[in-house]
Amino acid sequence: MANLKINAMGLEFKNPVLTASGTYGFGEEFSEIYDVSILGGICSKGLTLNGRSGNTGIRLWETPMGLMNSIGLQNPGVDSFIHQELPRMKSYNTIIAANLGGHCDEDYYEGIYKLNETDVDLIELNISCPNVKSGGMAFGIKSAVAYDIVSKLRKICKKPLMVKLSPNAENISEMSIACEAAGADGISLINTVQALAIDIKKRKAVFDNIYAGLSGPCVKPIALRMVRDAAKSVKIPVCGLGGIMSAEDVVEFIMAGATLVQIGTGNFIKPDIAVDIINGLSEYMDREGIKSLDEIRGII
Amino acid sequence: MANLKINAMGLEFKNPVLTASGTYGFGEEFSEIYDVSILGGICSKGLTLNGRSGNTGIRLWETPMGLMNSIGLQNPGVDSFIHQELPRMKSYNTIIAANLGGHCDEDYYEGIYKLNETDVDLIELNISCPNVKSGGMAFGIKSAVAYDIVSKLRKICKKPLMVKLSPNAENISEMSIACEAAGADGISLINTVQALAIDIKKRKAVFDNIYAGLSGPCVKPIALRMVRDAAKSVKIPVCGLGGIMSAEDVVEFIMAGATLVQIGTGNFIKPDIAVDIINGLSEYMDREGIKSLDEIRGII
Amino acid sequence: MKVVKSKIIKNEKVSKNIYRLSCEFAGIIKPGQFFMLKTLDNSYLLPRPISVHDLCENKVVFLYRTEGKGTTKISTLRENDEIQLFGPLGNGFDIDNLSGKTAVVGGGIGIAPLLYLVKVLGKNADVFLGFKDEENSYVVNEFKKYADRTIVVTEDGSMGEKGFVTDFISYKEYGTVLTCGPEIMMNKIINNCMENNVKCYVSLERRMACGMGVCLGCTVETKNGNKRACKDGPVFSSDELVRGE
Amino acid sequence: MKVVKSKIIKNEKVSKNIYRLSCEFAGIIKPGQFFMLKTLDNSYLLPRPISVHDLCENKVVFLYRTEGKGTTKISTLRENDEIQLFGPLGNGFDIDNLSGKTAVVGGGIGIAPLLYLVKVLGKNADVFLGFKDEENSYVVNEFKKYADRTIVVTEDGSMGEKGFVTDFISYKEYGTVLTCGPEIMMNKIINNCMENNVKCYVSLERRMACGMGVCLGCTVETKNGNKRACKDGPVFSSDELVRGE
Ligand SMILES: Cc1cc2nc3c(=O)[nH]c(=O)nc-3n(C[C@H](O)[C@H](O)[C@H](O)COP(=O)(O)OP(=O)(O)OC[C@H]3O[C@@H](n4cnc5c(N)ncnc54)[C@H](O)[C@@H]3O)c2cc1C
Ligand SMILES: Cc1cc2nc3c(=O)[nH]c(=O)nc-3n(C[C@H](O)[C@H](O)[C@H](O)COP(=O)(O)OP(=O)(O)OC[C@H]3O[C@@H](n4cnc5c(N)ncnc54)[C@H](O)[C@@H]3O)c2cc1C
Ligand SMILES: Cc1cc2nc3c(=O)[nH]c(=O)nc-3n(C[C@H](O)[C@H](O)[C@H](O)COP(=O)(O)O)c2cc1C
Ligand SMILES: Cc1cc2nc3c(=O)[nH]c(=O)nc-3n(C[C@H](O)[C@H](O)[C@H](O)COP(=O)(O)O)c2cc1C
Ligand code: FES
Ligand code: FES
Repeated sequence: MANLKINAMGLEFKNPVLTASGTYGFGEEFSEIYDVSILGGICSKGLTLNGRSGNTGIRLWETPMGLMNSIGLQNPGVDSFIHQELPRMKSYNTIIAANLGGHCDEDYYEGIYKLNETDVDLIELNISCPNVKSGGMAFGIKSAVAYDIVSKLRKICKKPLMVKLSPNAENISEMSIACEAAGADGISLINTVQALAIDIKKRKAVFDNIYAGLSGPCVKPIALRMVRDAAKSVKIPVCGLGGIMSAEDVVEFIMAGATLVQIGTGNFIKPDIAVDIINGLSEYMDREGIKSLDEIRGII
Repeated sequence: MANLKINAMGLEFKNPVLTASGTYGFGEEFSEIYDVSILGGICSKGLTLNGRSGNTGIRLWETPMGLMNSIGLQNPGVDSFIHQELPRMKSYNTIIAANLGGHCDEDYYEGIYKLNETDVDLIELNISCPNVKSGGMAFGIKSAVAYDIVSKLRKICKKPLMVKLSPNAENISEMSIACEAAGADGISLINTVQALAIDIKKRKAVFDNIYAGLSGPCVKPIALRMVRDAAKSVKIPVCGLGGIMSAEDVVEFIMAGATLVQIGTGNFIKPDIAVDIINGLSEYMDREGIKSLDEIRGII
Repeated sequence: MKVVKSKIIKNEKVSKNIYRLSCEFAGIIKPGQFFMLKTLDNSYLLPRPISVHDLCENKVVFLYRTEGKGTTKISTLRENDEIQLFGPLGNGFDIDNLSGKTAVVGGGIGIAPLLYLVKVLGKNADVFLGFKDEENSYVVNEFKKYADRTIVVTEDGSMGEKGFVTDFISYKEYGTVLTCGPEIMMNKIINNCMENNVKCYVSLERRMACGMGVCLGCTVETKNGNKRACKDGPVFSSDELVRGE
Repeated sequence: MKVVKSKIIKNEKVSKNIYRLSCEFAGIIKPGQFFMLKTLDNSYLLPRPISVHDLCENKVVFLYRTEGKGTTKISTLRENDEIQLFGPLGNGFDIDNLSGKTAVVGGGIGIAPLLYLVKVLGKNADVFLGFKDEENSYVVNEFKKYADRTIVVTEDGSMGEKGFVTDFISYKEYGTVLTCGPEIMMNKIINNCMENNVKCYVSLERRMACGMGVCLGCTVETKNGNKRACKDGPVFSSDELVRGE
């Protein structure tokens, strides 16, 4: 049988398939449906230093083969995560990544200090949040801003650090290079694409925040392009995501250069989709006589 | 009945609905299906100074609610357009825009000089083509590069000039402002989104050029966001497009700030879609008691 | 709670825009719980939340109104076609802690979850059903099978009483009111219950993506902070809700 | 050429993965022309090109193989459902300029456009049909109704002759060969025709978006430059083609 193991960022993953932040909670609900220890890893809901109650108004909107969301990082805060969620998550016997967001440097520092002292395996740094100091522009738009925050955090972070890039970045290749230069152990992409929906009956934007993030199958062709751009630009591992719904989609991301992948919106469409995908990947490899995913990684 | 007339860029459009470059040929084929004089305008297939035979390999690929294309600007060249196509197009009794692309400044200059001497109504400047001098990076990525070429062309161009922006631009607001500052009479957006498709059976990119352009309903939420960004940044009229499939979609673009709109991929899905959309728009206005689209333009 | 491909036993139109769908299913379900339904094609993306209307041996029944893409697509399914069911989901009505006599009040398609509720409650509940008119009424006789008293109210009086269903309930008689229907109806009931010191539970609707509590998209603002309609609800005690919603 | 919503008269399975669809249509069609077909839901985006298999009074008939999303979706349509038809499109076979005896050669689902062709040609054509095996053969008897001679060839000999259909044609006998089928089959026929100085017309397949000549997505490289399979084709004279395709 095919060997799905992946060594990356100093960690051993059972297989390349993780679940994406914000689409999997802290794993508890899914553990009632299937054995989540089959996963390569779980990325926690996006955490902020202090808890947040998230955005007002409508938070979800369906688009053609896409989902727009404006959850607004509702989360219990890093402390609560460490005490209420992490112990159970660690019992799942898979790689646990804490997805950490922040609105200023200090938020990130304190979050990292706290996570340093836990047995979380990996920190996924979400740099898509609006940066209060840069006038609300996200950390993840300009490479120089990202370089600055990532290199500062790299110095204090005792865990492997994977930086999650926004597709709204001005230049994905430059951004990837900046993160690598700043010492990131890996990068993941894409986060959601900034988008707008309008309710013409109400003559208003659907979301109170006006813009929201687009995900799902509709963004896959864009995500694949960006993953290839990133993978061609850096040597650190790239974790690819955006619209993955099948094992074949995973293979595409790997051919585009991804070492790992994440399933996001797909978890909503068929809640046990990760099981199908992991099994499907292993069947694909057997069928195609592929012994290791290294054989097809980055061949495009 | 609702008044759909739009005055913009010194031209009077019967209604705000144009057809998009590359999806309508030069109008001839559609004139066999319906009376194309009902349109607000027609944007010609993208022209280059000299004709081009376009890209090799597969040129079309369907994605979830999207279409990827890599036609490679196959076109007969500006001269042939002027002599073979324009006279017939002008007989359609609607605004005729020549969509002009180029790979270096000189291509654009010569194209404009030639079009200056014709009775074409409008020039839509496609700045998404790779710019040979800037090492293949498109004119439409960096605002400064766009500013440079648009201001040069503005000086020699005797026709209203609408610059067509790429969604791959680093920053849509900056880009819009740059085009306005350079003297553009209007901007249109979005062109196709750079994307990747992989044929996992062949273990190859689907397209010989690897990347291709994504269009259709899947990009609409992204296009809407960019149109709003642009419309909030400039005073010149914005022509919005990307995934329009219905009169309701048009209303969304207008609420996001568009003065005009274009139908692209929709022309393939239902070849007489423009008829439905123009009628639907007028019915919508009557139903909602809207006398002029000014009442709802840019209200988001 | 599980994800299954289920075979459709029947999908019949019962009234204008209203369909009843029976699917193979074996399992325990609490009244007020729901499933996420998805056709197997890709004509829409997210599964749609639909309440359990009835549960019989080896089959679950849904009653739904065609609203948009998803429900319209579901309405085209026929016998032996398959559908993806995910559930049962949500808390359901807390029927073990009812005190006094119970009123069950439904308006329009909001009656969907109430049939199974009434069936399980047995003869202990009075049922109030509100519709626009006779043409837009459905499954009334099903309720009559299970409930002692079924009061039907239509806005134009074309069936049963004339007026709004909320005006035909003698609130004081009841220990608890359980309700599902348009927000405006439920708000009126909540107000009346408060005035009369009657316990009131409402089943709420929110846009949902996951249906299982992970996406945090279906927020209900409560006095104890944000709750998830799908997991902490859809049934909430009216005491808990932050009003003015 | 027009866009219509057409009612489905029949959509029947005729063999493994092969369906025959009859839709209401009135108009003139040339053999070899095609339509762009789209179901009215949004389970896929682009209309699919399908050749005209037969034309009867007030109905057009298609023969198609389920390949992917689009054709599979079309196969689920039933009587009285509606479908969007756009056409007829393409040049069709130039049947007014045939010289000598004509051979019509089809392989697999490539036989689809040939029935209507043979029907229009009358008794003047010999028909050669190639299939993998008997199980994967279809509508052979229909051809026999219209053609004087119908030679069937299967790779395993389970029906008709055994071998490849291309080997059963006495090319010298014919003035023109008209063909549609797998590229490998058509290439062999082109070569044989060239050797024997026989005119040869092939119907080509390309991915299509518009079907009407505006998107330039369906390029066929010819000695006179790029041509559009949808508008300048799908039928091309083999002389014109740049080989090695
Ligand atoms: C817990 C729960 C139980 C429900 N039970 C029933 C039932 O038994 N019978 C019934 O007819 N309806 C029920 N509904 C409402 C039903 O889910 C919506 O009518 C349906 O989702 C509309 O989908 P659509 O594709 O037809 O409409 P569209 O407008 O195309 O849907 C677009 C999106 O909006 C969401 N949406 C639209 N309307 C609603 C709504 N009212 N509530 C939640 N999401 C919505 C859809 O889920 C989808 O994601 C229930 C809703 C919830 C939350
Ligand atoms: C002029 C013409 C006439 C045709 N006539 C017939 C016919 O009579 N009967 C029949 O069974 N088939 C016919 N085909 C092939 C048919 O169009 C494809 O099998 C069909 O488009 C596949 O769509 P799908 O959604 O099932 O497959 P998918 O693989 O899901 O399709 C994805 C995309 O690729 C395109 N595509 C896939 N395969 C082909 C192909 N072989 N040719 C062109 N585009 C393709 C589709 O149109 C679609 O845009 C014809 C093709 C052409 C160009
Ligand atoms: C409801 C929802 C909530 C999300 N929350 C987060 C989050 O908290 N942190 C984060 O980094 N990404 C978040 N994301 C983005 C996803 O992790 C993922 O990057 C994106 O959805 C693209 O992948 P997909 O198309 O597979 O969903 C969220 C996405 C969705 C749909
Ligand atoms: C097949 C095809 C060819 C195109 N060719 C051109 C072109 O030559 N010049 C241009 O400016 N845009 C071209 N476009 C882009 C469209 O004009 C339009 O900007 C884009 O498709 C987004 O709109 P839509 O989603 O409505 O299709 C092309 C698009 C398609 C699908
Ligand atoms: S629908 Fe996802 S949390 Fe309720
Ligand atoms: S399919 Fe568009 S030109 Fe042929």
